[in-house]
Amino acid sequence: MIAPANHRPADYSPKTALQKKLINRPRDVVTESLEGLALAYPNLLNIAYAPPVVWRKDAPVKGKVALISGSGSGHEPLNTGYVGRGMLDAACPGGLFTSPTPDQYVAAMHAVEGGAGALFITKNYTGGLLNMGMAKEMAEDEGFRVQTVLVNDDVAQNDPENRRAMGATVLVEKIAGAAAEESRPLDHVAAIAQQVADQARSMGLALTGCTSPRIGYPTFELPADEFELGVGIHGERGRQRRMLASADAMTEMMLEPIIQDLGLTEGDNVLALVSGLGATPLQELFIVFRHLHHSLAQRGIPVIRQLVGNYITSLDMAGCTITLLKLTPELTRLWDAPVHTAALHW
Amino acid sequence: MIAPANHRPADYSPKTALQKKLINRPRDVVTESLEGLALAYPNLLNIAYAPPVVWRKDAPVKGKVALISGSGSGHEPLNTGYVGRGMLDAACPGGLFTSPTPDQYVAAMHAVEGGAGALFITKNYTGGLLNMGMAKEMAEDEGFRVQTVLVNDDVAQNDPENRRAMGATVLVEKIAGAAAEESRPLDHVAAIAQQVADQARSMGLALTGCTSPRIGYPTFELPADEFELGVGIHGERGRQRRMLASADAMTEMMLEPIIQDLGLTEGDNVLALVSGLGATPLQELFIVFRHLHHSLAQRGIPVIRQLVGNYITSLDMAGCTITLLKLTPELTRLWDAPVHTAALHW
Amino acid sequence: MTRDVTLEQMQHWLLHYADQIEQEQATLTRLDAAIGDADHGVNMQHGAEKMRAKINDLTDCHDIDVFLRTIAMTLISSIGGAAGPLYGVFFLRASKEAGPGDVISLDRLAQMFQVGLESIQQRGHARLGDKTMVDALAPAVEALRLATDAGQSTTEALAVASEAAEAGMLATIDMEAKKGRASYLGPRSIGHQDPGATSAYLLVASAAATLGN
Amino acid sequence: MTRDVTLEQMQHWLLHYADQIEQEQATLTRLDAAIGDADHGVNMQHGAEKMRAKINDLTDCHDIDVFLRTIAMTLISSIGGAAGPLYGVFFLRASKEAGPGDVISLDRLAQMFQVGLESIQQRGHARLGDKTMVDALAPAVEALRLATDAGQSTTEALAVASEAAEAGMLATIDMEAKKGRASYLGPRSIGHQDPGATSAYLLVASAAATLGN
Ligand SMILES: Nc1ncnc2c1ncn2[C@@H]1O[C@H](COP(=O)(O)OP(=O)(O)O)[C@@H](O)[C@H]1O
Ligand SMILES: Nc1ncnc2c1ncn2[C@@H]1O[C@H](COP(=O)(O)OP(=O)(O)O)[C@@H](O)[C@H]1O
Ligand SMILES: [Mg+2]
Ligand SMILES: [Mg+2]
Ligand SMILES: [Mg+2]
Ligand SMILES: [Mg+2]
Repeated sequence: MIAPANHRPADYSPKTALQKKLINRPRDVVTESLEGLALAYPNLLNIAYAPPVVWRKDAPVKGKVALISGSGSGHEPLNTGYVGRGMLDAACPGGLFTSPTPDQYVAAMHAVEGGAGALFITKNYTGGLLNMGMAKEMAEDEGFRVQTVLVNDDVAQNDPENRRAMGATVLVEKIAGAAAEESRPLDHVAAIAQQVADQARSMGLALTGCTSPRIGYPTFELPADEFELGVGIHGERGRQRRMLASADAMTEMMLEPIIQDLGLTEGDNVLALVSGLGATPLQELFIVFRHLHHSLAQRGIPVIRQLVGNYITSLDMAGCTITLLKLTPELTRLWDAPVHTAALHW
Repeated sequence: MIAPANHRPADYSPKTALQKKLINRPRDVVTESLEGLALAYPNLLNIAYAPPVVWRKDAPVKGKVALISGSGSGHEPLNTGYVGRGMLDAACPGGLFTSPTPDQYVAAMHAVEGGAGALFITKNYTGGLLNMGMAKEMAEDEGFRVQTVLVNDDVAQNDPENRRAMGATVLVEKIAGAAAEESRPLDHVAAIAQQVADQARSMGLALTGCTSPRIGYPTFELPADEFELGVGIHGERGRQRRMLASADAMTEMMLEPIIQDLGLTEGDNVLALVSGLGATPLQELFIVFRHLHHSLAQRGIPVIRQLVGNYITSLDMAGCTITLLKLTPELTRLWDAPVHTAALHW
Repeated sequence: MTRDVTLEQMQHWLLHYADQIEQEQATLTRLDAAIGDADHGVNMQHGAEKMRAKINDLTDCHDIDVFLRTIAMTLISSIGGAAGPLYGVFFLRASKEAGPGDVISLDRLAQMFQVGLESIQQRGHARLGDKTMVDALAPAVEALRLATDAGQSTTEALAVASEAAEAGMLATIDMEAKKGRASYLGPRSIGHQDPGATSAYLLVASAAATLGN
Repeated sequence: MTRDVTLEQMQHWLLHYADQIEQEQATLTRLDAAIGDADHGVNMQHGAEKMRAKINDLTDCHDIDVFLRTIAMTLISSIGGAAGPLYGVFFLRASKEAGPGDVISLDRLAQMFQVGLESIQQRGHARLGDKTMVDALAPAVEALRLATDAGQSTTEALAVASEAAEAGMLATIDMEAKKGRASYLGPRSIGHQDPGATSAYLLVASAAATLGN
């Protein structure tokens, strides 16, 4: 016995309980989901399974910096849904909530590098940093040029070193993707990516926990009248539990620290991303966006670009995250540039 | 007392219970969500509130048949997310799960009719038929030309007269929208729309009930090891309760009656829509699509077009619906035609 | 004993009905949650609010047909769902039957209910026993006709109509739904009272409470 | 009394460890569910499966450094998350310290644990008390060094190392996490045993169960 038996939901039995999920064997979830993705986007995506890599059908694009991103599975459409023209060249899906391994990035590198080097989009998690760090060393040993951008936008963490990557990941991938598509050199693409990462901040809240199919019971249970403020996208609890409030009030609780931390002031233009965490209807996300838009307008900070929907999720968690990016005309232009992926298209 | 007090969840109190939803006052959900939608798509959509209508910014398009659809709210992105070039001219959002009123359609007519008449996409529900029927009479009284297409694709109902409209709605709207964009006359557009409706069938399953913000407790409670087979998109229970099974087995239970009813045989090409009901992660939908694709391939029925995601939902219900459309080269061509809406874009 | 019904009484009827709906809206919705889509109370409440506002605005209306037509249009443009158009055509057809003037006979009232019910059935194709509002309205219409023909007072006639509506409403519990959303459940609809039959009973009960003399 | 450790023993050590992980994977995941993301057991189990397969394949390996290097690469490419690279660098660095040949001294083993721990700390920047695997490994490394220097047998030395690892693992319960995913919870991480410290204890306990003589 290495640990005492903890509380588990009363009706949970690891042997017999079938989960309320559309899955076959829990251990096959990631692979089978990738197979479905491949079948759904036959003209857009190539997919390999050992190790798992998803990449653009038209890669390698000669002379273009390759954008490579990875993350645990369970955040869909991140990152597999962002592979395609104008965004990522390859995504490396890990296990459920598990940072992918270095060999995945190296395999991605071989599949998509077009002679202009690669930008690795690194999410600030111990696992993300360590695995990508190793991958970079391995790729460089093979003679590839690699730069990284560090995404750490979560203002729920006071210590900047400890800030998790959240919605800014999507914005970095889109904008750096547009820059790469313009055939800019690796240095430029990396600099733009880092600018986006530096000018974006996020905060999330959860109304429920989420259930990983590998364990079959929720990561946490919340009383009917409470929510978790300051959650990440891995089913973790947040920084604090609070009493439920109106959408407007809860939006304000997320918005305030973001504005503070970004130092937004009257006249700044922003891009807003409101993403559901997986089980929240679109309807509610628009209600959150409505208040966010009004509240920022009242402070003289117009939202001039936005994305509202499920863009970075945490399995079947109810709740949402908010991300704001301080725009410049150049970032706005790159945001508006065409993109052609499974989840983002214009 | 007109009825005995029924069972309600123990922790439900209509006065004090705050719901696990991102909403303000329950009665404002529909309006505030539309306000958020308007703010999120300022270049695409016009929105009026009394009565509620969402329409293309570039409408009326002269000489083009106007496509108008309506449904209760809570099915987002249906139908507001399908307004735009290549699809709907206007959508009329009703209350939560409530068919919109005739005056909404008449107002939509005034906003978007471009001189070539209008096609009303009628979902086969008592409320849908009656309200649209009245709207048609009123519009014709004002001198407009109106035709209707009846969508009733749900094979869970044995009596065809009683078949609900499900995912075929999305397919009808896309394909008829493409036909209208080609400036075809009203008769042609109506005929194409009816062909799609006639050649499409659907079936759904629910892993959980859903909670309308107007009542605050779920429409039904399911034991941990059961699901509802043959549900609609209004939180109703299905035709039967079954024991949970693997995704492959549950997919087969939906697929079989659809194939039977459509009379699909070897060599037929189909379009498949796998839509989440609101609280089901994308990951699981791809697992369902994977099996569907394989199972049809084994029968010699290739899936040559597909859509996997949240396209027609039922608030925060977990589960999915499957829709198959028997394709012709012409329908495939129209499906592939460009579309530019909030929820569908290519 | 006059058996006439005045416009003023009709206004009281529908204000009373609006109150009843507001009071019972949670129950109506709960009934609809069991076999429908949990919106009947919400929809009817929306209609009740608009109807009350309309009646309070309509100060210079002197004809029952104009009044009822306005009610019909108000309900049609505010309730939605299945119930909106059905209650709408009930009042629309009843308004035609009433004709102009600010008073009608009990006989005419019975006739209005009769043709109102008919147009609900024309639009919705529901028959007795299909577990819909028709199951509350049809017995009420018949009772009202019989009592009227038997020379009973408005109060008496509407009281028996209300009792018949209540019995019809309760009878829906054991029925299997053949029309409307509850029919999707097939045999699983048995054992639940129909929400529309319940709101229809309230309409007749309100008439009994306000139109008598 | 020989204090040598052979390649064959090392193979048994890691096969034993793989068994332990498989047996305790639900517990490791449950611990991670409380303060992390509920995947530590799943990740380690994946690594254990691959490691076992690799050891069974590796029939013609005669050098401890090659063996441990292969284990390192296998863990790095199969565990993922934070634990994969950290256990990976532990074995990578230990392999360099071991050098070629199929037998090493206890002193060398103690040294391997020492430098393995150092490279975990170089990569992860965790210090004692940060509520990580370091809190189980560091006391074990120290106990192993002391016992080795004191001339104890391999069995004795690894037994005290295992006890120290267990005590270190249990000590994480009262710590506030400063590194890794649990640190996101701040003070709310207190009261829970660290999953990585638990799998690290199992690694040392397996060594004690297999490397003695
Ligand atoms: N075809 C029909 N004929 C008569 N009444 C009907 C018919 N369909 C439904 N109803 C009535 O409407 C009621 C439901 O109304 P409501 O919940 O407001 O609309 P919806 O079913 O569209 O959600 C049912 O309880 C039933 O009494
Ligand atoms: N910076 C670090 N240094 C040392 N150990 C760490 C560090 N970060 C995390 N860990 C260890 O890793 C364990 C979690 O591993 P795992 O759950 O597999 O990865 P992840 O946290 O990426 O999901 C923690 O319990 C902790 O012991
Ligand atoms: Mg993890
Ligand atoms: Mg309804
Ligand atoms: Mg209803
Ligand atoms: Mg973990």
